[in-house]
Amino acid sequence: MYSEKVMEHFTNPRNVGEIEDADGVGEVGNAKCGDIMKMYLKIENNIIVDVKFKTFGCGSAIASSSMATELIKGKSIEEVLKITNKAVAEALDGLPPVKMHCSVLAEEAIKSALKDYSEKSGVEIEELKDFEPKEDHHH
Amino acid sequence: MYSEKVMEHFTNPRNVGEIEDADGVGEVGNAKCGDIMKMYLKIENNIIVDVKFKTFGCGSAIASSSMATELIKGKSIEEVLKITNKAVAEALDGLPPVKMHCSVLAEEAIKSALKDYSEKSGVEIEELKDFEPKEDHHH
Amino acid sequence: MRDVYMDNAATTPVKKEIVESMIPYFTENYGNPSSIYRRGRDSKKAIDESRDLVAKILGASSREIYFTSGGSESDNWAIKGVALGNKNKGNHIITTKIEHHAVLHTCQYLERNGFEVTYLDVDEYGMISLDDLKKAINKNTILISIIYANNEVGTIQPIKEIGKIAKDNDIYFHTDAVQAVGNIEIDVDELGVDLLSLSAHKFYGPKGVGALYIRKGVKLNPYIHGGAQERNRRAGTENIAAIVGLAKALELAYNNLESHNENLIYLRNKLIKGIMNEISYVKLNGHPEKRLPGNVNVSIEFIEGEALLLSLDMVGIAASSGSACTSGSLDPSHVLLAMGLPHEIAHGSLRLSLGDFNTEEEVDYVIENLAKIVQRLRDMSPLYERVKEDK
Amino acid sequence: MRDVYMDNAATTPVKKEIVESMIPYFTENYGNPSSIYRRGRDSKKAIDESRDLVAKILGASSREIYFTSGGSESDNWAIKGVALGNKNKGNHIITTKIEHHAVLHTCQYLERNGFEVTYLDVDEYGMISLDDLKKAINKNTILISIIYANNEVGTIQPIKEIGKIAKDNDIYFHTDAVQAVGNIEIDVDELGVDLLSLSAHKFYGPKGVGALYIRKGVKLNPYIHGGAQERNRRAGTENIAAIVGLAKALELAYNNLESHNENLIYLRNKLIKGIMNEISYVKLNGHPEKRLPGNVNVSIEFIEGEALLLSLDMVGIAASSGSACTSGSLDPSHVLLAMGLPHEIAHGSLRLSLGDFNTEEEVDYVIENLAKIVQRLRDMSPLYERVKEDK
Ligand SMILES: Cc1ncc(COP(=O)(O)O)c(C=O)c1O
Ligand SMILES: Cc1ncc(COP(=O)(O)O)c(C=O)c1O
Repeated sequence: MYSEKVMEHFTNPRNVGEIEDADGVGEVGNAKCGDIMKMYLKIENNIIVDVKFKTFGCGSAIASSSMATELIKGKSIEEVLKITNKAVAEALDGLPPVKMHCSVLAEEAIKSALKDYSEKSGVEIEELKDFEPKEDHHH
Repeated sequence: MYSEKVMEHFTNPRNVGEIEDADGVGEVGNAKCGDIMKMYLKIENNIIVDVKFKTFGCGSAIASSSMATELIKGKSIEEVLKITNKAVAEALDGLPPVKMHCSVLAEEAIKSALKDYSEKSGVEIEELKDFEPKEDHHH
Repeated sequence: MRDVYMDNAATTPVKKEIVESMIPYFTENYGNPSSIYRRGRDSKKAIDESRDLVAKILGASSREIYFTSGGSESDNWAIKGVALGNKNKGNHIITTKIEHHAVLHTCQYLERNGFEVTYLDVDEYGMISLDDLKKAINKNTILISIIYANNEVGTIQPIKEIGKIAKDNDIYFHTDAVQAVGNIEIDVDELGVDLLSLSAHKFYGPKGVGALYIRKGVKLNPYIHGGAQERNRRAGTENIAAIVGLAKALELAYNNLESHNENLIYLRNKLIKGIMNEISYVKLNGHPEKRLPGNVNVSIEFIEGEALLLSLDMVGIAASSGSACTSGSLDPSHVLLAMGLPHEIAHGSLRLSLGDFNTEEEVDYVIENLAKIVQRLRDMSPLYERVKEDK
Repeated sequence: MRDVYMDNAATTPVKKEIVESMIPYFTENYGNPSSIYRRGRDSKKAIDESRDLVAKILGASSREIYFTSGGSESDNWAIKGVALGNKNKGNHIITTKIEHHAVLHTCQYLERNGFEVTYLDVDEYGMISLDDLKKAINKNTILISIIYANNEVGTIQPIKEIGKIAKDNDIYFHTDAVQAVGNIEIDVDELGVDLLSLSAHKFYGPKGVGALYIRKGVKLNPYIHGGAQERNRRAGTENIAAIVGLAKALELAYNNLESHNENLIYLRNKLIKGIMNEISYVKLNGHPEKRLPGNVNVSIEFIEGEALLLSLDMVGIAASSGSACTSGSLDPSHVLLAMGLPHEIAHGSLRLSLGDFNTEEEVDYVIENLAKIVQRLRDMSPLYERVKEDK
């Protein structure tokens, strides 16, 4: 069902946890749908210097969160904004069709956290001006 | 499916053949239905002194013919008239429900032969006055 | 690696002696039972004897037992067969919200074709109310179909009482007994059921074979048309090996019913207790007493079922969940939702179903590993984080 | 006692290597393929691989292969599924007078439910006429269902030509290929069929399992409702062992198709010739060339089929007949009657169907014994007596 990469990230997820003094925090999904993803970002000079996540959800939701954190760590905000859900899924060697929404959730969690950072810090992020995560994304 | 008795009579049928100068011959059934029974009787002093049969039909038709000839051989006409299809079937240790018509055929073949005898010899057989074998008995 | 199979409600292994009883019917006694030669008669005899055995165990007569390709076909046949065969009398069917999909989807199909269906509610334990049932009956009701024991939460319905109500109202009563057979003593007359579905692979028989009990006199259309097999009611060359296997499995199950149940109930209670003791925020789903001997169903808060199953699999434990994510559907188990569980709790449900091959040691292994896994997943869960903060 | 099985059209023994391929799926790899743990994934893989294999052999794609409980279910599903799924387009179905009962009774069922069915005639060889078919088509025709190779007389229909006519008229085309599969090279695209039924026990696989090929895009209602198995189109826990057995059997059959056919045709022709030489008043039924490699069907005048079968059984020969007396029905085989045989001749029909386990020596044995038996029965027959008198 899942690729080895997914299983590996599910078994040993990278960057699990919280960042106490995070510069941006984003949470998407809802418990009713069975998945919630929460991302904590530490940002210095436009660069993601640290990232942590917490996820309530299925195997691919956890793996997607983990992969997403790896993909963005050390990247600039501009670079991060170019990372789509497809990139997350591809980095995991693919997800089953019914699980693609997990990668969407990961993309949205990152964007939410960045938006939160933008609002808190006053640093404008043009691309996220109209961003709204779709809570019930897969319904 | 069949009792051993049926199989035994089918395998070694008694009294197969014809009687050249039969006193009564009866034939019932038709080829379309898949069974024809023909009985030859030799009658002396009201007694069936010999009987032969020829049958086109399934296993139980042949066994019923054979058993019927055994049952009537040596009997008086009155005794023979009392032999019903049930008696034939019972003597064979039973027949499957869908095959009961074979025993009916045997009873009718005997009666036909007796009626033929009655007509040829002028010996009246009260019981057979209105007898008519039903050609398409099982349809 | 450990290999702990605790998904016996999904399917069971075929016991060795049952496979052995089947083998001759593949290579040697393969005759078509409709044939009149020796090999055909031998097959016919094997099927007749199997039918007699099944009938005897269910308290039925042999002419009331019909072999099918499994529980789903039995359910489809029973419900559509009665519905279409009695539509001159009425078009209303009563069932429950916690049926297996084989019943539920069949009823929904009939709804799309002119029938009306009442889906009875259940209480928090998964029990229907007899009062609700009585109230649901109207002059158009032709069939009541109620699951004997639920496949997810194991709740056992008051079948005998339902049977009485059905009889009093002159309505046919079908029960999906796929999970009950092999675990509960069954007597069709005492229960007052008119139709009963069973499936061999739930009691250590082969997959792809089941039976439908049809009480003498019940008006029922055939479902698979064709040859004159099964007394002209179910066409198709008989699956002799599987039928022999079904009968053998049923015989074994009922010969050992008491020790099977004692053993399973012991393990089940130990497992439930262990989980309750070792893990916080856990809720037992289903009825505390009126439940299948091997069924454990718990909701474990703040985590999601599929992640749990994957983690259990990695330590060699096979289990199942009512989570939406395991089925690729959007909503979690319709059974748990019908019992009033909120979505988020239903997502974290876990079913461990015990069988004859499970040991006490395995139960310990499961408790220990489950506790660890739950902790690990909760440590990743933003929901658990909140609970901790609240404390 | 001799044991000469010549009823391979009724059913075949399961070959040893096929049984062996199935065994692990009973006791070890018994996981429910819908489950996400290792055992479930293994089962899913076994089914996927079986499906791929079947698809490859039929020239189909894997998503077009659906496993069923046998030929009868496949036929019922195909015909009712198309009929009910397309009734908005029309209510007319075309089939033939020589279909298997699984098709015939299904069509009759649909006739009782608002559909119109044309049953095409056949000629003395059991062949339909393409002209008749074309003439039968009207604007309401939604389905053509024609048997590929007849189970009684072995006649093979011009499926490719029929497929073209169906396509030209935009009508779904189903073929009951239960007797053809394992004997004839099949490519669904080349044939232009939209649906094709097959059953494993006709080609040395297990009973109780079959498949339905459904061309991508064909509108077809599900028939057995319930779980999401078979891509949501056929519910019921998958019969893994049997599915693996089916695929293995199909693979073996098509790996050895040429030698299988050569061998069977040689034996068949020898058997036909032997019977014709040794017995008078015998007629070969079916097409002289376009017939199944293993099929011999003869009418033997003046005697009745069941008596013949019983006699053959007593010398260890298993065969079948189109006689009414073997089926408990009133009329002899509808196939023989449709071919214009008079009742009395049809009653005396005999089918000897050869298979991979038959030998030349067995053929000799059958010829010799058949001649003796026919003589014995004719000596008892009042019909034969008449013929002799006429001479
Ligand atoms: C309660 C219930 N009904 C019906 C079924 C369907 O049985 P089968 O998978 O044999 O078709 C199952 C199991 O899958 C079940 O648990
Ligand atoms: C031509 C044909 N169609 C359908 C069937 C039915 O197949 P099954 O017995 O597997 O249901 C058979 C054999 O019985 C057959 O020969």
